[in-house]
Amino acid sequence: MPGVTRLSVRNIRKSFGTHEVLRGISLDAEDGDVISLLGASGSGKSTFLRCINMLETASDGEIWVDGEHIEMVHKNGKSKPASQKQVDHIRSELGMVFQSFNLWSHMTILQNVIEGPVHVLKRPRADCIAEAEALLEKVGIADKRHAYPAHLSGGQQQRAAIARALAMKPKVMLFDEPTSALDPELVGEVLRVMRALAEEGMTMLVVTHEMSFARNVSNRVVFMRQGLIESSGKPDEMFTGGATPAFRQFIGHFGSGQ
Amino acid sequence: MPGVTRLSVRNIRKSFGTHEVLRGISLDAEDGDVISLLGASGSGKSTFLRCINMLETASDGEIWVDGEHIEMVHKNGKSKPASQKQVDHIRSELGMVFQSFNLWSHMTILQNVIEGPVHVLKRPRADCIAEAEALLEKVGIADKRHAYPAHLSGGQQQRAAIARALAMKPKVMLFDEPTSALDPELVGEVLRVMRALAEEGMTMLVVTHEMSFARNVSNRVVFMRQGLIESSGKPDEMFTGGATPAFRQFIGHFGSGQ
Amino acid sequence: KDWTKATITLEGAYAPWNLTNADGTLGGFEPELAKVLCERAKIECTLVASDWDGMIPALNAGKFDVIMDALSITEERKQVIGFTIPYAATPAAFATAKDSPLAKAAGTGATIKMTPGQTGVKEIDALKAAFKGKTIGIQAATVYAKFVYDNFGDIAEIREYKTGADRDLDLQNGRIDLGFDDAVYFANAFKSANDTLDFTGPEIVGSIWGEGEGLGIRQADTDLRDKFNEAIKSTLADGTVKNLSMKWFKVDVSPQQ
Amino acid sequence: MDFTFLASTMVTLLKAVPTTLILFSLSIFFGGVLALVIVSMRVSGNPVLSGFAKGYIFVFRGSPLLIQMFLVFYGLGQFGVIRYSFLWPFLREPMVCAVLSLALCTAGYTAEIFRGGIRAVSPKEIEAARSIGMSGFLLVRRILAPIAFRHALPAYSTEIVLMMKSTALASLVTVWEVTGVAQRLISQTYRTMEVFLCAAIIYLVLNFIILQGMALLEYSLSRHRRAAPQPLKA
Amino acid sequence: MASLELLGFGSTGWGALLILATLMTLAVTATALAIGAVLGAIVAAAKLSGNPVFVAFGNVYTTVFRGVPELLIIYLIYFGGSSAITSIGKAMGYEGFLGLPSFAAGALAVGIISGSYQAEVFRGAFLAISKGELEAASAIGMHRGLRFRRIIMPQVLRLAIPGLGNVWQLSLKDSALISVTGLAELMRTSQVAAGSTRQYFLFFIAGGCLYLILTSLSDRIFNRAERRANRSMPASAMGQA
Ligand SMILES: Nc1ncnc2c1ncn2[C@@H]1O[C@H](COP(=O)(O)OP(=O)(O)OP(=O)(O)O)[C@@H](O)[C@H]1O
Ligand SMILES: Nc1ncnc2c1ncn2[C@@H]1O[C@H](COP(=O)(O)OP(=O)(O)OP(=O)(O)O)[C@@H](O)[C@H]1O
Ligand SMILES: [Mg+2]
Ligand SMILES: [Mg+2]
Repeated sequence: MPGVTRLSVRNIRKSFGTHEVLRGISLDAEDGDVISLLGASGSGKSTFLRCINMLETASDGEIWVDGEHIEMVHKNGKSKPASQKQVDHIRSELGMVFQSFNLWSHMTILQNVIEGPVHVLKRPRADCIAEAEALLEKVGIADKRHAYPAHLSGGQQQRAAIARALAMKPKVMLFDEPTSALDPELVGEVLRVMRALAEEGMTMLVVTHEMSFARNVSNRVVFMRQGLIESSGKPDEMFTGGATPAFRQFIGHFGSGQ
Repeated sequence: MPGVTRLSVRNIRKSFGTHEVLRGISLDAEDGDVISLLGASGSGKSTFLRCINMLETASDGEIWVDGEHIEMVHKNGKSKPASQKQVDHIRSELGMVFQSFNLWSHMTILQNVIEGPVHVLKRPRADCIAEAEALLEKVGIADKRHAYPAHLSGGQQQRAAIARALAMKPKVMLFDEPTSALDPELVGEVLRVMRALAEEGMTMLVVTHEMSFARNVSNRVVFMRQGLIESSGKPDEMFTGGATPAFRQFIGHFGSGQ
Repeated sequence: KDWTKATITLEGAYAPWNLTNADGTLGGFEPELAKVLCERAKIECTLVASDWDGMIPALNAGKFDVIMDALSITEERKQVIGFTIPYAATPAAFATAKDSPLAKAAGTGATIKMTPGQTGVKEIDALKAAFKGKTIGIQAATVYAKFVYDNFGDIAEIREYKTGADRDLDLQNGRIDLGFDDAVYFANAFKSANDTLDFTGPEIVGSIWGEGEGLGIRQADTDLRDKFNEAIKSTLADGTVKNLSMKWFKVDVSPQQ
Repeated sequence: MDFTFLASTMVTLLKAVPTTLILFSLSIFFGGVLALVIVSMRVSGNPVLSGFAKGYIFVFRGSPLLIQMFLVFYGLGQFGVIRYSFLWPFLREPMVCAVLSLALCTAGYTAEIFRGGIRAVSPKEIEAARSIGMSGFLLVRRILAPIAFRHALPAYSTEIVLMMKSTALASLVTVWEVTGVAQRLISQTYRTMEVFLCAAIIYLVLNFIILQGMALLEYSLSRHRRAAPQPLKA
Repeated sequence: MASLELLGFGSTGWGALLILATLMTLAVTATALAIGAVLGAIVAAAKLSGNPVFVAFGNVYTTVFRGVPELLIIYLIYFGGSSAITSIGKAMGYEGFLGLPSFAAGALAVGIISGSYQAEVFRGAFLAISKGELEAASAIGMHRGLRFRRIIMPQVLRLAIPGLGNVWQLSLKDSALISVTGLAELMRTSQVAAGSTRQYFLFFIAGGCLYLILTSLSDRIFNRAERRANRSMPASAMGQA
């Protein structure tokens, strides 16, 4: 059902102390959108993702997830979510994949994946295990399901983290530089999984430095600069003539890499 | 004075347990040579470098550094250096730059750089500081000289590690994947420094995955495979027609990276 | 209060006054005497072992009702607890190594009687000359400690031990030259030191050591004290104390009235 | 509360503080030196030396200090060999024996703490030192020891405080430090609570000062771990 | 030898009493450790709460009970505790003495001390949990309680094991000081045997050896627990003992 707005963000602002990191960001993601978020280091990409699933509280702005508005209260200059319950619910609808995997080190891969469905969604354990095994099969690490995270390579850990997020059947997946901690060989593995997700129509917001992903997999590219969306558009337009000077300079930098 | 042999290695062998990692490697580096050491993961590149400066003890073979032969004794099946003093001396003539920087965390950058000259070479402190500052200037991090390693970015740390090695005025520099722990932006910084060193005529042996460096900066490419030198030659010859099938397959793999 | 039951505490490690047998039961002079006293006072007694250091505070805290642990009756202690009449009174003396130059000091074998605060005793002055510059070991916070400080504090080095047993070991080791303590206690200690130690100088008796050893009882419990006083009197009168004393100490420690 | 009694108790106890401090500082010093010897044996790689060190640590960590002190003070003198040796003039002194047994005991703990610190030193930093030609004592002095000491500092602070408290046992061997004097006062006055309260305050203050000092040392040795100083914006 | 007979199990042997005393030491230390675990968890939670009042309470607790000699604390609890209970009893109309038994007073005192050390162990373990793993838990919508139960608790327990081993060792030796309450634990029984037989060295050495046996047994248990808990860790982190 393309056309359904899965995620909608209006005019998000965020400051750390006196430093305003996000200066009013708005973005909509519809069903099946794969949005690449590009930008120089420090431009606020991670902060933006963290505001969406409330790991940081935005100072201002509105967020809707799958049509549900996140209620905030403002009290003497500070904002906080009106209901922790709603926050927990919203988070269970947003899958987050961290740059540093953050798998729970005391659980096996399978336990990591079923943890959310069993204890947060309170679904029957047997069903969760069956689904988890299918997911691990899909990301290609089914044989590692009884291993602990510390015994896996970086690429395998990252794929386990993706499976863990998918097991919650999220409406939207948020990826924060899912490949930057990986060596080139492992990058390939993870991108392959993400490409498959995109083809299945999962809505995704991906902070990435992989230009080839931005160009070939995503259907929209958003370029952030100093806490603002400097420009955005279809990958083809962005990477060819239509780019702004700032974006051209940004990708030029990458172009010289090899 | 090109033509002087700075480093000469004959028939080095090394086993871990029953696994023979190096199966007879020979190599000569003359003054000003910049040799790129390529090879798949596990082919023994790091082990080879570590044998040269005796961080591992080769089971067999001979090494000369700047004409000085490293004496070994063989006792009931094991080899070890005849004299720790000679090992210390040889090591001070070989600069090693590690993949993971390995700066001393309890010292500032300047202290890291002067540590060897002052305490190993026992040179006057004031001279060492002056030279160290010049070196830090050269690698572009003079302003960070009083910072601690933990406060530097990866690229800055790696450049500090290079300065630290250079401060010993080594005859030969050994680099073990000096850029693989860095993100693309930082890779550029470090490669720039290495290119400058090459132009000054420093003898260098570089384990790297950066094909552009191998191709454009080094004057010899050595390709290792399963503990042996599979092929070697001038970059032009290696990267164009003259390559062996194994090397062609190896660089093919990289070619598909982007 | 109607005293039909009472708890008596003792250390259980101060042979031969009181000691613990290998089967965990208490034995020695005091446990045997306690049995007789309780029978005569018609009190059902329980004996419990506890540590010397905490005994008096624990009595006042109410953890038990009677202390029977070779407790000398002194003015200071009377400030905080009450006492029965004494059931024993023992002389005190110096001890030294048999092969020490201080052995057989002046007055050895004699007995002198002293009162509290008495000075100018000629036997003591003779010892003072002999013990000049020596080291004397005493058990801290005892009447004997006070005596040694008062009479020898100016001429000898005094070292305080937490227990008499520790001091005896050091006397054997030669770390100190002399010890001063209860003569009955010493006589027993010499045996376990393989008779390498012996008395030296005169035995000192008299009110200087207070009235002797009595039962410690909370000041408020006068009725309990009176019951035990009667019992003690009768055991002294019929020779029970003397018999037990001969059995355990080989000398009579009954207080001389 | 009887304040004049508290005050006079405090004065009596304070007079014993120097003894406590002497016991404490000497045993920390000698215990530290001995710990260095034990730990270098422990990590030497030589099975005999490291076995000895393991046994040492086991015995001195595993048994109560009270027993150790008793055996050192009263036990050693039982042996004629020792009593008639050149050591006796030293071992005769209670203070020497008290410091000896405190130092022997803390050396076992401290050696383990130092070993933990050594294990926390990144092998890579050691390798980097070797690669410029450092080895042996130079390597230990310049790289290993400073990093290991910094790592060991928090655990070492705890051990130092434990040591301060352990000096309380020295009255067993006739060295009358604060706790011993307090116990003696109690057996003279039978006012347990008041006397122990004064003693508790003294130890609390001493330990508080020590911990503050250690925290200061820790702070000054961890500049390399703190956030980088923010450059002032001109 | 006569002295060895004293250690045996015959009618003149102290063997049985020493074994009983060893078990008593074990029991009192284990009880103290359990009391300390509860107190330690509460104090650690207070110190981590961020609430200035709770933090101050936690700091005072750990400073006082680590800074005051154990013996003093044991005395304060043994005598002070009894007076307190007795006066509570009086207030409730009960005339007479209500004492803390030696075992309870001793275990409580050592437990309170042990709690101050355990608080630091737990706090350190909590701080060692990767922040990322906590964020990951929030990110799938785990609420506070669930996060605590599923992510924090298991990891704190694992990370705390080595520290708890040290605390156990400390408490084992602190329990020797309970001898002043007259409880027949190992230290007191050794002293009583020594005083009754006047074989001081024999019984102190025997007592020391029994402590060493307890130490080596408990070391073994803690090592096994640590290995078990660390099975999720990379192989290189294990077996370095
Ligand atoms: N918790 C925080 N406290 C203070 N400042 C912060 C905090 N988190 C982020 N910042 C600042 O906010 C800015 C944006 O950070 P953010 O991590 O969002 O950048 P980014 O675009 O993700 O960069 P990168 O590509 O390096 O990950 C940076 O200047 C950073 O220093
Ligand atoms: N200390 C060691 N003990 C046992 N095996 C080792 C050790 N060090 C290296 N090896 C093995 O030796 C082989 C060569 O390792 P080496 O690190 O030299 O490879 P490499 O060519 O540097 O690979 P990479 O590109 O991944 O760094 C590998 O199979 C490795 O597992
Ligand atoms: Mg980021
Ligand atoms: Mg390598």
